[in-house]
Amino acid sequence: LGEIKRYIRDDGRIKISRQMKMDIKRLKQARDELYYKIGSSPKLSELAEEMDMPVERVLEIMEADDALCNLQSIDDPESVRQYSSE
Amino acid sequence: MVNKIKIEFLSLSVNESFARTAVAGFFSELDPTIEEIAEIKTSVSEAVSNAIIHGYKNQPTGIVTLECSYDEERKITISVEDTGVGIEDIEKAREPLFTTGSPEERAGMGFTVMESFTDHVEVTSNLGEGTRVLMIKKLDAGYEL
Amino acid sequence: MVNKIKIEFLSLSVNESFARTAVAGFFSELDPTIEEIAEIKTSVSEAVSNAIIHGYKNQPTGIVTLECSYDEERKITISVEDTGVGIEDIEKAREPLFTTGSPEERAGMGFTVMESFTDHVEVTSNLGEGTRVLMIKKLDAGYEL
Ligand SMILES: Nc1ncnc2c1ncn2[C@@H]1O[C@H](COP(=O)(O)OP(=O)(O)O)[C@@H](O)[C@H]1O
Ligand SMILES: Nc1ncnc2c1ncn2[C@@H]1O[C@H](COP(=O)(O)OP(=O)(O)O)[C@@H](O)[C@H]1O
Ligand SMILES: [Mg+2]
Ligand SMILES: [Mg+2]
Repeated sequence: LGEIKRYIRDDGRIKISRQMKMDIKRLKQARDELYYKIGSSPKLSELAEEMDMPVERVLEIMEADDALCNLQSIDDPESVRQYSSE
Repeated sequence: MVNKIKIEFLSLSVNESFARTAVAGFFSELDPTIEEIAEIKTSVSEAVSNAIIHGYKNQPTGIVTLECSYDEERKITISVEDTGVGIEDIEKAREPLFTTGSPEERAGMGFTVMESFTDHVEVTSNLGEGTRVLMIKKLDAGYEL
Repeated sequence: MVNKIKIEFLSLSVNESFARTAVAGFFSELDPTIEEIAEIKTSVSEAVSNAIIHGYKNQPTGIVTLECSYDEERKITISVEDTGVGIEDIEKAREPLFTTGSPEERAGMGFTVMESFTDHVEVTSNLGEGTRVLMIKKLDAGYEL
Protein backbone atom coordinates (compact mmCIF):
# COMPACT_ATOMS: atom_id res chain seq x y z
CA LEU A 1 0.00 0.00 0.00
CA GLY A 2 2.61 2.48 1.13
CA GLU A 3 4.91 1.12 -1.48
CA ILE A 4 2.59 2.33 -4.18
CA LYS A 5 1.89 5.72 -2.73
CA ARG A 6 5.63 6.32 -2.49
CA TYR A 7 5.82 6.33 -6.25
CA ILE A 8 3.12 8.81 -6.96
CA ARG A 9 4.78 11.83 -8.52
CA ASP A 10 3.57 15.36 -9.12
CA ASP A 11 2.40 14.43 -12.57
CA GLY A 12 0.15 11.84 -11.00
CA ARG A 13 1.84 8.95 -12.75
CA ILE A 14 1.99 5.86 -10.67
CA LYS A 15 5.16 3.84 -10.48
CA ILE A 16 5.34 0.80 -8.31
CA SER A 17 8.25 -1.46 -7.64
CA ARG A 18 8.88 -4.12 -10.24
CA GLN A 19 8.68 -6.78 -7.55
CA MET A 20 5.23 -5.68 -6.38
CA LYS A 21 4.01 -5.39 -9.96
CA MET A 22 5.14 -8.92 -10.66
CA ASP A 23 3.59 -10.16 -7.45
CA ILE A 24 0.25 -8.56 -8.28
CA LYS A 25 0.35 -10.12 -11.72
CA ARG A 26 1.24 -13.51 -10.29
CA LEU A 27 -1.53 -13.23 -7.73
CA LYS A 28 -4.12 -12.56 -10.41
CA GLN A 29 -2.79 -15.37 -12.55
CA ALA A 30 -2.82 -17.81 -9.65
CA ARG A 31 -6.29 -16.68 -8.66
CA ASP A 32 -7.63 -17.21 -12.17
CA GLU A 33 -5.96 -20.59 -12.59
CA LEU A 34 -7.26 -21.81 -9.26
CA TYR A 35 -10.69 -20.49 -10.06
CA TYR A 36 -10.65 -22.44 -13.31
CA LYS A 37 -9.33 -25.58 -11.61
CA ILE A 38 -11.74 -25.74 -8.67
CA GLY A 39 -14.65 -23.92 -10.25
CA SER A 40 -15.07 -21.46 -7.41
CA SER A 41 -13.21 -18.69 -5.66
CA PRO A 42 -10.00 -20.06 -4.09
CA LYS A 43 -9.32 -19.89 -0.39
CA LEU A 44 -6.62 -17.62 0.94
CA SER A 45 -4.56 -20.66 1.93
CA GLU A 46 -4.85 -22.19 -1.54
CA LEU A 47 -3.64 -18.97 -3.11
CA ALA A 48 -0.76 -18.77 -0.62
CA GLU A 49 0.25 -22.33 -1.39
CA GLU A 50 0.01 -21.79 -5.13
CA MET A 51 2.20 -18.70 -4.85
CA ASP A 52 4.50 -20.33 -2.33
CA MET A 53 4.34 -17.46 0.13
CA PRO A 54 2.90 -16.86 3.58
CA VAL A 55 -0.75 -15.80 3.89
CA GLU A 56 0.39 -12.48 5.36
CA ARG A 57 2.32 -11.67 2.17
CA VAL A 58 -0.67 -12.58 0.00
CA LEU A 59 -2.78 -10.16 2.05
CA GLU A 60 -0.13 -7.50 1.52
CA ILE A 61 -0.19 -7.94 -2.23
CA MET A 62 -3.97 -7.79 -2.23
CA GLU A 63 -3.75 -4.51 -0.30
CA ALA A 64 -1.30 -3.09 -2.82
CA ASP A 65 -3.52 -4.10 -5.70
CA ASP A 66 -6.45 -2.59 -3.87
CA ALA A 67 -4.66 0.73 -3.39
CA LEU A 68 -3.57 0.81 -7.01
CA CYS A 69 -7.11 0.13 -8.09
CA ASN A 70 -8.45 2.95 -5.94
CA LEU A 71 -5.90 5.35 -7.36
CA GLN A 72 -6.75 4.47 -10.91
CA SER A 73 -10.41 5.22 -10.48
CA ILE A 74 -10.97 7.24 -7.37
CA ASP A 75 -14.47 8.23 -8.42
CA ASP A 76 -15.55 4.72 -9.19
CA PRO A 77 -16.23 2.87 -5.97
CA GLU A 78 -17.23 -0.20 -7.97
CA SER A 79 -13.61 -0.80 -8.87
CA VAL A 80 -12.81 -2.23 -5.48
CA ARG A 81 -15.08 -5.12 -6.18
CA GLN A 82 -12.82 -6.66 -8.75
CA TYR A 83 -12.24 -9.87 -6.78
CA SER A 84 -15.87 -10.70 -6.40
CA SER A 85 -17.04 -9.92 -9.87
CA GLU A 86 -15.76 -13.13 -11.42
CA MET B 1 -17.60 -16.19 20.47
CA VAL B 2 -14.29 -17.75 19.51
CA ASN B 3 -12.39 -14.58 18.71
CA LYS B 4 -13.17 -10.89 18.73
CA ILE B 5 -11.55 -7.51 18.35
CA LYS B 6 -12.53 -3.90 18.87
CA ILE B 7 -10.95 -1.05 16.95
CA GLU B 8 -11.46 2.65 17.51
CA PHE B 9 -10.17 5.18 15.00
CA LEU B 10 -10.55 8.81 14.02
CA SER B 11 -13.07 9.70 11.32
CA LEU B 12 -10.39 10.37 8.71
CA SER B 13 -10.91 9.04 5.23
CA VAL B 14 -7.43 7.45 5.27
CA ASN B 15 -8.68 5.19 8.02
CA GLU B 16 -11.19 3.61 5.67
CA SER B 17 -8.37 1.75 4.00
CA PHE B 18 -6.87 0.93 7.40
CA ALA B 19 -10.20 -0.57 8.48
CA ARG B 20 -10.34 -2.74 5.36
CA THR B 21 -6.83 -4.03 5.93
CA ALA B 22 -7.40 -4.70 9.62
CA VAL B 23 -10.63 -6.59 9.05
CA ALA B 24 -9.11 -8.70 6.27
CA GLY B 25 -6.21 -9.49 8.59
CA PHE B 26 -8.53 -10.50 11.41
CA PHE B 27 -10.72 -12.83 9.34
CA SER B 28 -7.79 -14.31 7.41
CA GLU B 29 -7.45 -16.77 10.29
CA LEU B 30 -10.70 -18.37 9.01
CA ASP B 31 -9.12 -18.93 5.61
CA PRO B 32 -11.90 -17.25 3.63
CA THR B 33 -12.11 -17.37 -0.14
CA ILE B 34 -10.78 -14.42 -2.12
CA GLU B 35 -14.36 -13.58 -2.98
CA GLU B 36 -15.43 -13.58 0.67
CA ILE B 37 -12.53 -11.27 1.55
CA ALA B 38 -13.53 -8.85 -1.19
CA GLU B 39 -17.15 -8.89 -0.03
CA ILE B 40 -16.16 -8.29 3.59
CA LYS B 41 -13.78 -5.47 2.71
CA THR B 42 -16.30 -3.75 0.48
CA SER B 43 -19.02 -3.97 3.13
CA VAL B 44 -16.68 -2.55 5.76
CA SER B 45 -15.72 0.28 3.40
CA GLU B 46 -19.35 1.21 2.84
CA ALA B 47 -20.20 1.22 6.54
CA VAL B 48 -17.06 3.11 7.56
CA SER B 49 -17.37 5.72 4.82
CA ASN B 50 -20.99 6.27 5.84
CA ALA B 51 -19.92 6.85 9.45
CA ILE B 52 -17.29 9.37 8.33
CA ILE B 53 -19.17 11.15 5.55
CA HIS B 54 -22.73 11.10 6.89
CA GLY B 55 -22.37 10.42 10.62
CA TYR B 56 -19.57 12.90 11.24
CA LYS B 57 -20.15 15.08 8.15
CA ASN B 58 -16.48 14.70 7.26
CA GLN B 59 -15.33 16.23 10.54
CA PRO B 60 -12.07 14.44 11.39
CA THR B 61 -12.58 14.43 15.15
CA GLY B 62 -15.22 11.70 15.46
CA ILE B 63 -14.46 8.21 16.71
CA VAL B 64 -15.55 5.22 14.64
CA THR B 65 -15.81 1.94 16.54
CA LEU B 66 -15.39 -1.27 14.59
CA GLU B 67 -16.02 -4.61 16.28
CA CYS B 68 -15.50 -7.98 14.66
CA SER B 69 -15.99 -11.54 15.84
CA TYR B 70 -16.23 -15.09 14.61
CA ASP B 71 -17.36 -18.36 16.13
CA GLU B 72 -16.91 -22.12 15.65
CA GLU B 73 -19.63 -22.14 12.98
CA ARG B 74 -17.65 -19.63 10.89
CA LYS B 75 -20.33 -17.04 11.51
CA ILE B 76 -18.73 -13.63 11.43
CA THR B 77 -20.08 -10.34 12.73
CA ILE B 78 -18.94 -6.82 11.90
CA SER B 79 -20.28 -3.82 13.76
CA VAL B 80 -19.53 -0.24 12.71
CA GLU B 81 -20.62 2.47 15.09
CA ASP B 82 -20.45 6.25 15.19
CA THR B 83 -21.76 8.85 17.63
CA GLY B 84 -22.64 11.28 14.86
CA VAL B 85 -25.84 12.84 13.59
CA GLY B 86 -27.90 9.67 13.34
CA ILE B 87 -30.44 8.64 10.68
CA GLU B 88 -33.95 10.08 10.63
CA ASP B 89 -35.71 7.38 8.62
CA ILE B 90 -33.74 4.12 8.59
CA GLU B 91 -36.09 2.31 6.21
CA LYS B 92 -35.79 5.06 3.66
CA ALA B 93 -32.02 5.28 4.09
CA ARG B 94 -31.72 1.59 3.24
CA GLU B 95 -33.60 1.92 -0.03
CA PRO B 96 -31.45 1.51 -3.13
CA LEU B 97 -30.44 4.83 -4.68
CA PHE B 98 -31.56 6.84 -1.67
CA THR B 99 -29.01 9.41 -0.57
CA THR B 100 -29.00 12.64 1.37
CA GLY B 101 -25.69 13.53 -0.24
CA SER B 102 -25.29 15.28 -3.57
CA PRO B 103 -26.52 12.89 -6.28
CA GLU B 104 -23.40 13.55 -8.37
CA GLU B 105 -21.13 12.28 -5.61
CA ARG B 106 -23.16 9.65 -3.79
CA ALA B 107 -24.70 6.61 -5.40
CA GLY B 108 -27.04 5.78 -2.55
CA MET B 109 -26.04 2.13 -2.86
CA GLY B 110 -24.07 1.65 0.35
CA PHE B 111 -26.69 -0.28 2.30
CA THR B 112 -27.67 -2.24 -0.80
CA VAL B 113 -24.06 -3.34 -1.22
CA MET B 114 -23.80 -4.36 2.44
CA GLU B 115 -27.03 -6.33 2.15
CA SER B 116 -25.96 -8.19 -0.95
CA PHE B 117 -22.46 -9.01 0.36
CA THR B 118 -23.51 -10.19 3.80
CA ASP B 119 -26.39 -12.35 5.10
CA HIS B 120 -27.92 -9.87 7.48
CA VAL B 121 -27.68 -6.12 8.07
CA GLU B 122 -29.12 -4.52 11.18
CA VAL B 123 -29.20 -0.74 11.52
CA THR B 124 -29.91 1.05 14.77
CA SER B 125 -29.80 4.82 14.95
CA ASN B 126 -30.99 7.77 16.94
CA LEU B 127 -30.97 11.33 15.76
CA GLY B 128 -28.18 13.26 17.44
CA GLU B 129 -26.83 10.13 19.09
CA GLY B 130 -25.34 8.08 16.32
CA THR B 131 -25.65 4.96 14.23
CA ARG B 132 -24.66 1.33 14.48
CA VAL B 133 -24.56 -1.07 11.56
CA LEU B 134 -24.27 -4.75 12.39
CA MET B 135 -23.47 -7.17 9.59
CA ILE B 136 -23.58 -10.94 9.93
CA LYS B 137 -22.21 -13.36 7.40
CA LYS B 138 -21.69 -17.09 7.39
CA LEU B 139 -18.53 -18.18 5.65
CA ASP B 140 -18.53 -21.22 3.43
CA ALA B 141 -20.19 -23.89 5.53
CA GLY B 142 -18.65 -26.80 3.66
CA TYR B 143 -15.23 -25.82 4.82
CA GLU B 144 -12.73 -28.34 6.12
CA LEU B 145 -9.09 -27.94 6.95
CA MET C 1 -1.37 13.84 17.11
CA VAL C 2 -2.38 13.63 13.48
CA ASN C 3 -3.91 10.17 13.51
CA LYS C 4 -4.43 7.48 16.10
CA ILE C 5 -6.13 4.15 16.62
CA LYS C 6 -6.86 1.85 19.49
CA ILE C 7 -7.27 -1.89 19.08
CA GLU C 8 -8.37 -4.37 21.71
CA PHE C 9 -8.10 -8.09 21.10
CA LEU C 10 -8.16 -11.39 22.93
CA SER C 11 -4.88 -12.88 24.07
CA LEU C 12 -4.89 -15.59 21.42
CA SER C 13 -1.68 -16.29 19.58
CA VAL C 14 -3.48 -16.04 16.21
CA ASN C 15 -4.04 -12.38 16.99
CA GLU C 16 -0.31 -11.71 16.90
CA SER C 17 -0.41 -11.88 13.11
CA PHE C 18 -3.59 -9.79 13.06
CA ALA C 19 -1.83 -7.13 15.15
CA ARG C 20 1.10 -7.05 12.73
CA THR C 21 -1.15 -6.69 9.70
CA ALA C 22 -3.30 -4.01 11.34
CA VAL C 23 -0.33 -1.93 12.47
CA ALA C 24 1.33 -2.18 9.06
CA GLY C 25 -1.97 -1.09 7.50
CA PHE C 26 -2.26 1.89 9.82
CA PHE C 27 1.25 3.19 9.24
CA SER C 28 1.18 2.52 5.49
CA GLU C 29 -0.39 5.95 5.14
CA LEU C 30 3.02 7.37 6.12
CA ASP C 31 4.60 5.53 3.28
CA PRO C 32 7.34 3.85 5.30
CA THR C 33 10.18 1.95 3.67
CA ILE C 34 9.92 -1.82 3.48
CA GLU C 35 12.64 -1.97 6.11
CA GLU C 36 10.77 0.34 8.48
CA ILE C 37 7.61 -1.73 8.09
CA ALA C 38 9.53 -4.90 8.87
CA GLU C 39 11.03 -3.29 11.98
CA ILE C 40 7.64 -2.07 13.17
CA LYS C 41 6.01 -5.44 12.59
CA THR C 42 8.74 -7.31 14.42
CA SER C 43 8.60 -4.94 17.40
CA VAL C 44 4.83 -5.27 17.61
CA SER C 45 5.14 -9.05 17.45
CA GLU C 46 7.59 -9.11 20.35
CA ALA C 47 5.48 -6.85 22.55
CA VAL C 48 2.22 -8.65 21.75
CA SER C 49 3.66 -12.12 22.24
CA ASN C 50 5.09 -10.99 25.59
CA ALA C 51 1.66 -9.78 26.67
CA ILE C 52 0.07 -13.10 25.68
CA ILE C 53 2.78 -15.51 26.84
CA HIS C 54 4.10 -13.76 29.95
CA GLY C 55 1.38 -11.27 30.89
CA TYR C 56 -1.54 -13.66 30.50
CA LYS C 57 0.44 -16.93 30.80
CA ASN C 58 -1.15 -18.11 27.58
CA GLN C 59 -4.68 -17.84 28.97
CA PRO C 60 -6.88 -16.86 25.98
CA THR C 61 -9.23 -14.65 27.97
CA GLY C 62 -7.03 -11.61 28.49
CA ILE C 63 -7.42 -8.37 26.57
CA VAL C 64 -4.41 -6.84 24.84
CA THR C 65 -4.71 -3.13 24.05
CA LEU C 66 -2.69 -1.79 21.17
CA GLU C 67 -2.57 1.96 20.52
CA CYS C 68 -0.80 3.60 17.60
CA SER C 69 -0.37 7.18 16.52
CA TYR C 70 1.64 9.37 14.21
CA ASP C 71 2.17 13.10 13.87
CA GLU C 72 3.28 15.68 11.27
CA GLU C 73 6.93 14.97 12.07
CA ARG C 74 6.48 11.31 11.14
CA LYS C 75 7.03 10.34 14.75
CA ILE C 76 5.13 7.16 15.44
CA THR C 77 4.15 5.65 18.78
CA ILE C 78 3.04 2.11 19.53
CA SER C 79 1.74 1.12 22.93
CA VAL C 80 1.02 -2.49 23.90
CA GLU C 81 -0.75 -3.02 27.19
CA ASP C 82 -1.97 -6.00 29.19
CA THR C 83 -3.61 -6.35 32.57
CA GLY C 84 -1.74 -9.53 33.36
CA VAL C 85 0.78 -10.59 36.00
CA GLY C 86 3.18 -7.65 35.62
CA ILE C 87 6.98 -7.58 35.76
CA GLU C 88 8.84 -7.79 39.05
CA ASP C 89 12.15 -6.25 37.97
CA ILE C 90 11.83 -4.25 34.76
CA GLU C 91 15.54 -3.47 34.45
CA LYS C 92 16.44 -7.13 34.67
CA ALA C 93 13.66 -8.12 32.25
CA ARG C 94 15.09 -5.76 29.64
CA GLU C 95 18.57 -7.28 29.79
CA PRO C 96 19.54 -9.26 26.70
CA LEU C 97 19.09 -13.01 27.16
CA PHE C 98 17.07 -12.62 30.36
CA THR C 99 13.95 -14.75 30.39
CA THR C 100 11.65 -16.24 32.97
CA GLY C 101 10.48 -18.76 30.40
CA SER C 102 12.13 -22.06 29.66
CA PRO C 103 15.54 -21.31 28.11
CA GLU C 104 14.92 -23.84 25.32
CA GLU C 105 11.82 -21.97 24.15
CA ARG C 106 12.53 -18.34 24.96
CA ALA C 107 15.52 -16.40 23.71
CA GLY C 108 15.14 -13.52 26.14
CA MET C 109 15.76 -11.10 23.26
CA GLY C 110 12.30 -9.52 22.94
CA PHE C 111 13.10 -6.20 24.61
CA THR C 112 16.49 -6.06 22.90
CA VAL C 113 14.79 -6.43 19.52
CA MET C 114 12.25 -3.68 20.34
CA GLU C 115 15.08 -1.40 21.47
CA SER C 116 17.13 -1.90 18.35
CA PHE C 117 14.19 -1.52 15.94
CA THR C 118 12.69 1.60 17.51
CA ASP C 119 14.21 4.80 18.94
CA HIS C 120 12.78 4.57 22.42
CA VAL C 121 11.17 1.87 24.55
CA GLU C 122 9.41 2.70 27.81
CA VAL C 123 8.17 -0.08 30.09
CA THR C 124 5.82 0.50 32.96
CA SER C 125 4.55 -2.40 35.02
CA ASN C 126 3.07 -3.29 38.36
CA LEU C 127 2.91 -6.80 39.78
CA GLY C 128 -0.61 -8.16 39.55
CA GLU C 129 -1.79 -5.16 37.55
CA GLY C 130 -0.18 -5.46 34.17
CA THR C 131 2.38 -4.07 31.80
CA ARG C 132 2.59 -1.34 29.21
CA VAL C 133 5.29 -1.08 26.58
CA LEU C 134 5.53 2.22 24.70
CA MET C 135 7.68 2.37 21.61
CA ILE C 136 8.56 5.57 19.76
CA LYS C 137 10.15 5.70 16.36
CA LYS C 138 10.87 8.51 13.94
CA LEU C 139 10.40 7.53 10.33
CA ASP C 140 12.82 8.63 7.64
CA ALA C 141 13.23 12.35 8.27
CA GLY C 142 14.34 13.14 4.73
CA TYR C 143 10.99 12.16 3.36
CA GLU C 144 9.12 14.29 0.85
CA LEU C 145 6.23 13.54 -1.45
N1 LIG D 1 -23.59 6.43 9.74
C1 LIG D 1 -24.57 7.23 9.23
N2 LIG D 1 -24.93 8.36 9.86
C2 LIG D 1 -25.88 9.17 9.35
N3 LIG D 1 -26.54 8.92 8.20
C3 LIG D 1 -26.23 7.81 7.52
C4 LIG D 1 -25.24 6.92 7.99
N4 LIG D 1 -25.14 5.88 7.10
C5 LIG D 1 -26.04 6.14 6.15
N5 LIG D 1 -26.71 7.29 6.38
C6 LIG D 1 -27.79 7.86 5.55
O1 LIG D 1 -28.26 6.85 4.67
C7 LIG D 1 -28.18 7.30 3.32
C8 LIG D 1 -27.91 6.14 2.39
O2 LIG D 1 -26.64 5.58 2.63
P1 LIG D 1 -25.94 4.77 1.47
O3 LIG D 1 -26.85 3.69 1.01
O4 LIG D 1 -24.60 4.31 1.95
O5 LIG D 1 -25.76 5.81 0.29
P2 LIG D 1 -24.78 7.08 0.16
O6 LIG D 1 -23.66 6.91 1.16
O7 LIG D 1 -24.26 7.02 -1.25
O8 LIG D 1 -25.60 8.30 0.45
C9 LIG D 1 -27.10 8.37 3.35
O9 LIG D 1 -27.22 9.27 2.29
C10 LIG D 1 -27.31 9.02 4.70
O10 LIG D 1 -28.37 9.94 4.65
N1 LIG E 1 3.89 -8.24 29.21
C1 LIG E 1 4.68 -8.89 30.12
N2 LIG E 1 4.13 -9.34 31.28
C2 LIG E 1 4.88 -9.99 32.20
N3 LIG E 1 6.20 -10.24 32.04
C3 LIG E 1 6.81 -9.82 30.92
C4 LIG E 1 6.07 -9.13 29.90
N4 LIG E 1 6.93 -8.82 28.90
C5 LIG E 1 8.13 -9.30 29.28
N5 LIG E 1 8.06 -9.90 30.49
C6 LIG E 1 9.20 -10.51 31.25
O1 LIG E 1 10.42 -10.08 30.66
C7 LIG E 1 11.20 -11.19 30.26
C8 LIG E 1 12.03 -10.84 29.04
O2 LIG E 1 11.19 -10.62 27.90
P1 LIG E 1 11.79 -10.82 26.44
O3 LIG E 1 13.03 -9.97 26.33
O4 LIG E 1 10.74 -10.59 25.45
O5 LIG E 1 12.27 -12.35 26.42
P2 LIG E 1 11.38 -13.67 26.33
O6 LIG E 1 9.99 -13.32 25.87
O7 LIG E 1 12.08 -14.56 25.36
O8 LIG E 1 11.36 -14.26 27.72
C9 LIG E 1 10.21 -12.31 30.07
O9 LIG E 1 10.80 -13.59 30.23
C10 LIG E 1 9.19 -12.02 31.18
O10 LIG E 1 9.63 -12.50 32.42
MG1 LIG F 1 -22.69 5.20 1.62
MG1 LIG G 1 9.49 -11.99 24.40
